[in-house]
Amino acid sequence: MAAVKFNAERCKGCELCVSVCPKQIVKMSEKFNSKGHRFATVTEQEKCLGCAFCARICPDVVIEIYK
Amino acid sequence: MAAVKFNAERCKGCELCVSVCPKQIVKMSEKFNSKGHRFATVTEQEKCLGCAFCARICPDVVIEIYK
Amino acid sequence: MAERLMMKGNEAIAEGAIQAGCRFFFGYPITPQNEIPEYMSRRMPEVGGTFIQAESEISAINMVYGAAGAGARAMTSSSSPGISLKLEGISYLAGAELPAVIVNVCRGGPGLGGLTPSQSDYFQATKGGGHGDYRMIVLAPASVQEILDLMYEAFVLADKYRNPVMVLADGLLGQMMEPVTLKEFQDLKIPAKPWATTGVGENERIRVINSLSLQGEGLELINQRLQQKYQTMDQQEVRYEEDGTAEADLIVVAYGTSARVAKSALDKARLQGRKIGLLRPITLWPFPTARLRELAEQGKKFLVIEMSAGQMIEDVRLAVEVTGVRANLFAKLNGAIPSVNEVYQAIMTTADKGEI
Amino acid sequence: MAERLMMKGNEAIAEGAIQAGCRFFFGYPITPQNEIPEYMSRRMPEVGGTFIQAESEISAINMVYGAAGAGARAMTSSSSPGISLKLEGISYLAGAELPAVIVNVCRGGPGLGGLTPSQSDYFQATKGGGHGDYRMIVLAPASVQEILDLMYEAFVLADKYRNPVMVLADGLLGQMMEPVTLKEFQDLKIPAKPWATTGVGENERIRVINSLSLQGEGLELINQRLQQKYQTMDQQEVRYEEDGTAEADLIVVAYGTSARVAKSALDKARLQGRKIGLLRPITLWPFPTARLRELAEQGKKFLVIEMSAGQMIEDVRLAVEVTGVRANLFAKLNGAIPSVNEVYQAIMTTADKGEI
Amino acid sequence: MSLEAILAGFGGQGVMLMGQILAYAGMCEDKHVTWFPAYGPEMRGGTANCSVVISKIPVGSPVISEPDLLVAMNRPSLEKFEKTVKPGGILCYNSSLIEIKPERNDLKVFAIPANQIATELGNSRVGNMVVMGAILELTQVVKLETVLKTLQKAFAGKKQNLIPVNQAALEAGMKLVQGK
Amino acid sequence: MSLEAILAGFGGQGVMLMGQILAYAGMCEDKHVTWFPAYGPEMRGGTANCSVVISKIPVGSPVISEPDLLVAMNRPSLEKFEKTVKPGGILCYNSSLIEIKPERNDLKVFAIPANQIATELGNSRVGNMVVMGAILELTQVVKLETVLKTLQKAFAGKKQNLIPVNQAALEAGMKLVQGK
Amino acid sequence: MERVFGKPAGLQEQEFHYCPGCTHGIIHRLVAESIDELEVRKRTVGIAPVGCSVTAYNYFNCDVQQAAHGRAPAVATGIKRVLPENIVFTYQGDGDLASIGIAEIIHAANRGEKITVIFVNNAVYGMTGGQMAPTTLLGQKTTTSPFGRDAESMGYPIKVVELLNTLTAPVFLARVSVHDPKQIVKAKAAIKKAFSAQVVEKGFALVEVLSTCPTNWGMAPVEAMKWVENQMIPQFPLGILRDFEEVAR
Amino acid sequence: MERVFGKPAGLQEQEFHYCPGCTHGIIHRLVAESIDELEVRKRTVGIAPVGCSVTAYNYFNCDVQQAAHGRAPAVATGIKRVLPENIVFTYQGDGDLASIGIAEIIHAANRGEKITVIFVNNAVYGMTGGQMAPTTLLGQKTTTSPFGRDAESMGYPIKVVELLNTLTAPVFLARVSVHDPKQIVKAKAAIKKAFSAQVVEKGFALVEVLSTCPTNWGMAPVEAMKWVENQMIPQFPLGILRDFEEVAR
Ligand SMILES: Cc1ncc(C[n+]2csc(CCOP(=O)(O)OP(=O)(O)O)c2C)c(N)n1
Ligand SMILES: Cc1ncc(C[n+]2csc(CCOP(=O)(O)OP(=O)(O)O)c2C)c(N)n1
Ligand code: SF4
Ligand code: SF4
Ligand code: SF4
Ligand code: SF4
Repeated sequence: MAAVKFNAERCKGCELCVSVCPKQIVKMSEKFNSKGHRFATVTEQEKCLGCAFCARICPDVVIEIYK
Repeated sequence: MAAVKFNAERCKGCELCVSVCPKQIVKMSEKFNSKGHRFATVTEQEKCLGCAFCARICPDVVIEIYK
Repeated sequence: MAERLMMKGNEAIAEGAIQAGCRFFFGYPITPQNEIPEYMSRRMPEVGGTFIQAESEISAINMVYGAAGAGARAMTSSSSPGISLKLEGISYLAGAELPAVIVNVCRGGPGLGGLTPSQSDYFQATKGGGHGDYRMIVLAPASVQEILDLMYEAFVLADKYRNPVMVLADGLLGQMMEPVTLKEFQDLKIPAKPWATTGVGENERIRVINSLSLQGEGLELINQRLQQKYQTMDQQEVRYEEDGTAEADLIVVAYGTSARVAKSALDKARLQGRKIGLLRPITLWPFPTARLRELAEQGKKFLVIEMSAGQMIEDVRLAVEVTGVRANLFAKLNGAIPSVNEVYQAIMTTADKGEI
Repeated sequence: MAERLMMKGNEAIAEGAIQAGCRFFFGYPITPQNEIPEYMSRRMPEVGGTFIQAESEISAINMVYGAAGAGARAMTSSSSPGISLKLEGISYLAGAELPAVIVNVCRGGPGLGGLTPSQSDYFQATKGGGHGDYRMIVLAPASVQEILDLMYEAFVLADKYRNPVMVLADGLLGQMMEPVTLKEFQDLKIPAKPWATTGVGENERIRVINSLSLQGEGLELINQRLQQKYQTMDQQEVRYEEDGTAEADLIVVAYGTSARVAKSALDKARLQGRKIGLLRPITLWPFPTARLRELAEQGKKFLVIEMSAGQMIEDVRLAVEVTGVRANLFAKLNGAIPSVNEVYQAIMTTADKGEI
Repeated sequence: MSLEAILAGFGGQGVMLMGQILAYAGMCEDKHVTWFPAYGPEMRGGTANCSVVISKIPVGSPVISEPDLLVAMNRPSLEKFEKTVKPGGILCYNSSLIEIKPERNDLKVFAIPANQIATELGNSRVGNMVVMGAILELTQVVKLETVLKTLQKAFAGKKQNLIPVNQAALEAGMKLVQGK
Repeated sequence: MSLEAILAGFGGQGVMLMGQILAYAGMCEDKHVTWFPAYGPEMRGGTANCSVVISKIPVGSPVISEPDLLVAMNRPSLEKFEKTVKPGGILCYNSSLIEIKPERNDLKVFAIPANQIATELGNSRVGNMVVMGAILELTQVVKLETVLKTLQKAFAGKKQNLIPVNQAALEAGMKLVQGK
Repeated sequence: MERVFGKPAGLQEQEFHYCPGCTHGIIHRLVAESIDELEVRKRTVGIAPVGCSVTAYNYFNCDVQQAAHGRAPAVATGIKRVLPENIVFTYQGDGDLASIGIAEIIHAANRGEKITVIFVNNAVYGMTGGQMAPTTLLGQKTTTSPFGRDAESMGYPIKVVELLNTLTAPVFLARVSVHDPKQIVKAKAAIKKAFSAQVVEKGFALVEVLSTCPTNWGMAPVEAMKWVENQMIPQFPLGILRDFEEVAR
Repeated sequence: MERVFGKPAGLQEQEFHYCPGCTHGIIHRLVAESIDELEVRKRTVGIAPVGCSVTAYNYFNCDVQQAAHGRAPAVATGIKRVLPENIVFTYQGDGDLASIGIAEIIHAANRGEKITVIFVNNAVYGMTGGQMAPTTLLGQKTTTSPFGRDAESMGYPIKVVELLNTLTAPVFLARVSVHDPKQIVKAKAAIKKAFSAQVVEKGFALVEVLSTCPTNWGMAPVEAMKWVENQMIPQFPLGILRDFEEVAR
């Protein structure tokens, strides 16, 4: 059972994480962070495999994985 | 029948020509040219094959071959 | 009249060169002058010219050397750190007496410094940053239109004297946009260059482009000839702009960007009834020494405005101090552009107290 | 007393550096300073130091940057064209405030020039040939013994101010042999360098060697700090030698080789009853401006002897002209060393006519 | 009528283009104009701003310390430049992105929901033209027609099709502040 | 006794070493000395010369325009420097290589068959020491012993064995000019 | 639950200034992870280039020197010769390393300097606005090759790893990519190996990392990753060309 | 009898200033012969390097530019771009081309500049007095490697031709020697071919010529020739690595 945590303020909205999530549970929010970027979030935590694909490909160290 | 001509004033006495003459007819003179170098000369012209080994290896374009 | 259009200073540098018949550009990217190579890479093919992005500034200046030696109007451009790398090559151009144009869109230093506009390469440009006793004509435009015009001048002077010419701008002039009028694309009479190495062809004697002289005396003769040439330049090529110097009590001396700021500031000071004049050197070398001394002899005060720790001030002092007059300095260090207000304050203080 | 031996100036540069605790030499061959790297390549292994023949002057100065940033006493040496190539690196050293010693065994320019001794890199050394507002202390020895002594000084000053220091010699000083006395090989207390990048270890904060400042204000602050440092140097580090200046009517100003020639010449002039003094700047930057002005105020005449078209003359004029005194120049252009006779003539004429 | 304006936002919001069009229009009306850009340290998507001077006399310094007009398209820009505006000057800010309110009360302040209006007009990227419209209306520094002519030039060729929506944005912006 | 000498020849004739040994000996006798080399444009085997100053007072310029003594080991050197010698000065030339005669008659001229004597001594390379001997005898600028000590230093180690022949050359040179 | 993935200690808190989706950030993290895992952070000195990563000293959590454009390998040489016990690495872009700095990298590699070089190949000059790099692909449009790189006048993309592979001294030479998680894992392994070459005092190690520049390529980050896979890799084949362990065996 | 061998028209009357037995002279002659035989003297522009051959403009009987140390390929680029119809060649030593000038040669080669490069490898810096060159052999003593070149701190001799052979653009790359008459004939053929590459407008051509420096090697000229044969050739194998005609076939 795994958890993925996004630090919205660091996110730049590049959507790379979205593109690699095998479960397609990473989605972009409608809101903007203070830097003006739409940020990534995870929907349906429970589906997360903790594969860390999103975390590995995130260029901005936004994502933490817990197990 | 060939003839080899040395321009003594250009010669720097490196003796490379002497080292390559198949007929060993190229010799260093006892005299010095005005630059102070002992210069190469050919003894026994008649033996010259005109192979131009001496001329080819001479770094200072001292040697002319005639045929 | 040809149509007016808005141009960036950097684009004007590039287009101006093309208008002047430059068909060979060799450069390497560096902020704040990237629009120059970028413009050239688009424009040169249109006019049958050549653009090469060299592997380095050093390579670029040496490509210029080869092209100039082959008789072409050639140029390179860079910014401060890149110009430092070109100095050996510039010294070679001067030593071999090759005409070429080098543009320095100056930025803040030392070292990697910053991207903000600066005037701290004045010494490097005017006293010869490279080795040996050489001089370059150094042109310092203060507007986008003047950039366009001086680029043409630069190539003409380079050919006239067979000498490198530097155009010294800064990041502000390079980045700002102003309206300009392009002269019609006239084709120019580029002087014949019998000395150029284009292959001996039917000529008697081969031609050699060279700056080496292994016998000492030879080198002394070369340097005598060079020094005579530099004297001629000094006598014939001084350029400057004056504004209200005749009636002024205080003469502000500034070039390029700081002359623009100074202009706004002294207009303000004039509104306060002060008699302020502006002398803007357009050639930084040769320097308007004679004119400044003339003004000094009339007993005027002087204030130099520079975006550096104070470099041109030395040439102003060399011009005026023999007359017993001292020159004041308002120096804005690398990193920021002086505000109209601080320059205004400096002018008012000098005008009233006689010094800062 | 330690034994006396004959040494070439270039060898003294190398041995002097080793005596000063320099253990890292990075250089590239160029005449007339080749004995320096050659000596180092033999000597460094003996003292557990490192000698690297870099692939170029540029690489060498950047190796010096890395080594200095890592806390070592490091140096490079070259001659005029090679120094031009190092100017970007020197500007970086100044910007990053790294202590290092650069030796220029000056030769004739511009361009490839020639191998004869010269003093035409004075501007480059003192006004900052590289980009930006930086200064280096520039030491100008006039004998082989003084070379030995000043090399030690150079490293001490570099560390004291965290600033590059240049030793400016010429081919004559580099090639000539004179007797010298080596100080005993004392081990020296090289100051601690907490700023050096040696790995954070247990430190709280990481250390950064850097000359970049992307925010303008930041760069302005850096330049303010640098300018303050340069002022301190200017106040504290001026060095010069005087000979008979007190009673003299005419002061000859010359450094390095031309000071040697001047000395022979003025001895001759003194035999003719002329009152001649010699002021020999040992630091070319900071320049002995205050002392020269003092002498000028005493109404002395001045004659500058240079192996260049006239470069130091500007600093002399900046020093004396405010007092209404003018300075004369005897300039020997690149290519030859002035003969004692021609300098003697120049001295006599100036002494008698007041000008050349 | 002359003007010293600072237009600021983050990259991609089109503040630079806005400034260029304004200056260009000024030129077409035979005024002296300058445009000068400034970028933040970020590579891209960082803050960017430009200074535009439109004047009857030749322009000295193109760098503005006390603007008559400030356009702030994002929060950092507002925070950075608000204090610099001339007393009595104009401040337009993009209320779709900036949730805070300007602090100064000695300015003519206009909240312009640029992104929102743009999205309504069906092209999220024309927010800059909405603000531009407001500026024209508020300063009268150049005529709308001149700006439209300029757009023709700017969007000549492939971008032709973008002209109508930009024009709509301009007009929407003008309407928004009319009579205010 | 002080001296300004120019020693000239082509590379390989050992004029540089000759000069260094002379200067070194001068130092050992607590004189002020300088040695300064000059090379022709040729890579090697070209002309080379050095100036040596030995003096009681500190030496100003190490470069000599009017030598008291000229040693010319080959013809180009004689032709180049003969005119520079101080009137009344000394000129030693290597008569084994130089077939022409010096032109000046205001000098003390000595023809020294250096190569010939050297070859006789069984080492063609000690011609320089033959001339050196002559100089010592003619100028008395430094003592023979001092020079011999210097040779000990110069040839310490591997070259030890060369000392006797060099000494012989020195003495031969001295003898040659004795009482002349 | 415990954290199994997150910011390595080798990185400072500071957020990157890189553009959205720029893979400089990924490469930074891989370097930092390697430094952590080899436990050498305290004795590591990095060299920042001139390029978008010029401010790497704000990100790497170790001592850093900022070097002149292209000269990082010379600076690294100076540092390593003074501090042979330290781990010294340079982080350089393709303009920095393959254009202005090609002499410095070749000679540092040829001397076998015991340093690690992270070579970020993104086929353009990023910082200065997307000009042509020596690694720009044929036909690729950049701000200084507006009509596409043309072999006739601009030459061909330079294969740095293959070039260096003609030298004797280097002990580790590899080319990797970070365009997807699988490749990122491989890239990490290569980078770690390149650092370990110093830990075991082997010699010169270089890893070329294919990287994106969405901004100057004018692509969305995801699209840029595809471009690396489909356009760059065919031109710059991935793989380990030299490996000191292979040699050892 | 008619003259069958002597000074080519491509050489001026001026005698060389090179040391006795220095093979620079042979190479000069081969270049001049090639220029004669291809009948291109009138449209040839040579570039003299900084090195012993700095005064090549006193010897070659064609227009010549003297270039800054190492920059001859950049200068050649400038000339050739202005004068595409001309034959442009550089003549460079190993210090000039392989040390300070390695960036310029690599990038000129990579751009495929249509120039001919004569690269004289004599394993030392001649003009400056025999310092170590990038091509100095391991163990070879020079004035800056007094104890012999030591791979650990000075690296290995660089094989320039092999290095350039990793690039796409060059059309002719060869290494030859002039240590005996047979080799001289082969060297001549290669040099002539390298010039002909320009005549037929192919592209970048370089010939590395193994050469002697008797003076700085401290050897008699004849001995030096043997040293080339026995010491240098094993390290720098002779041969034609790339040939546009081969490719053509
Ligand atoms: C001597 C010098 N030349 C040029 C520059 C300008 N410059 C800054 S970064 C850069 C190139 C950056 O490209 P790259 O190395 O590929 O790194 P990237 O930005 O793509 O990561 C250049 C040319 C400089 N700062 N100094
Ligand atoms: C910028 C610069 N650096 C160094 C030198 C000094 N220098 C002259 S020739 C030379 C090297 C010559 O060696 P090489 O290229 O091998 O040619 P060779 O003399 O052996 O024929 C050097 C370093 C110089 N003139 N300019
Ligand atoms: S990869 Fe990172 S930066 Fe990009 S959207 Fe996902 S979380 Fe944000
Ligand atoms: S041509 Fe041949 S045979 Fe005749 S001399 Fe020369 S080498 Fe000897
Ligand atoms: S410009 Fe390119 S390389 Fe630089 S940060 Fe942005 S995306 Fe990355
Ligand atoms: S030094 Fe060497 S390379 Fe130079 S000319 Fe003499 S032998 Fe030839």
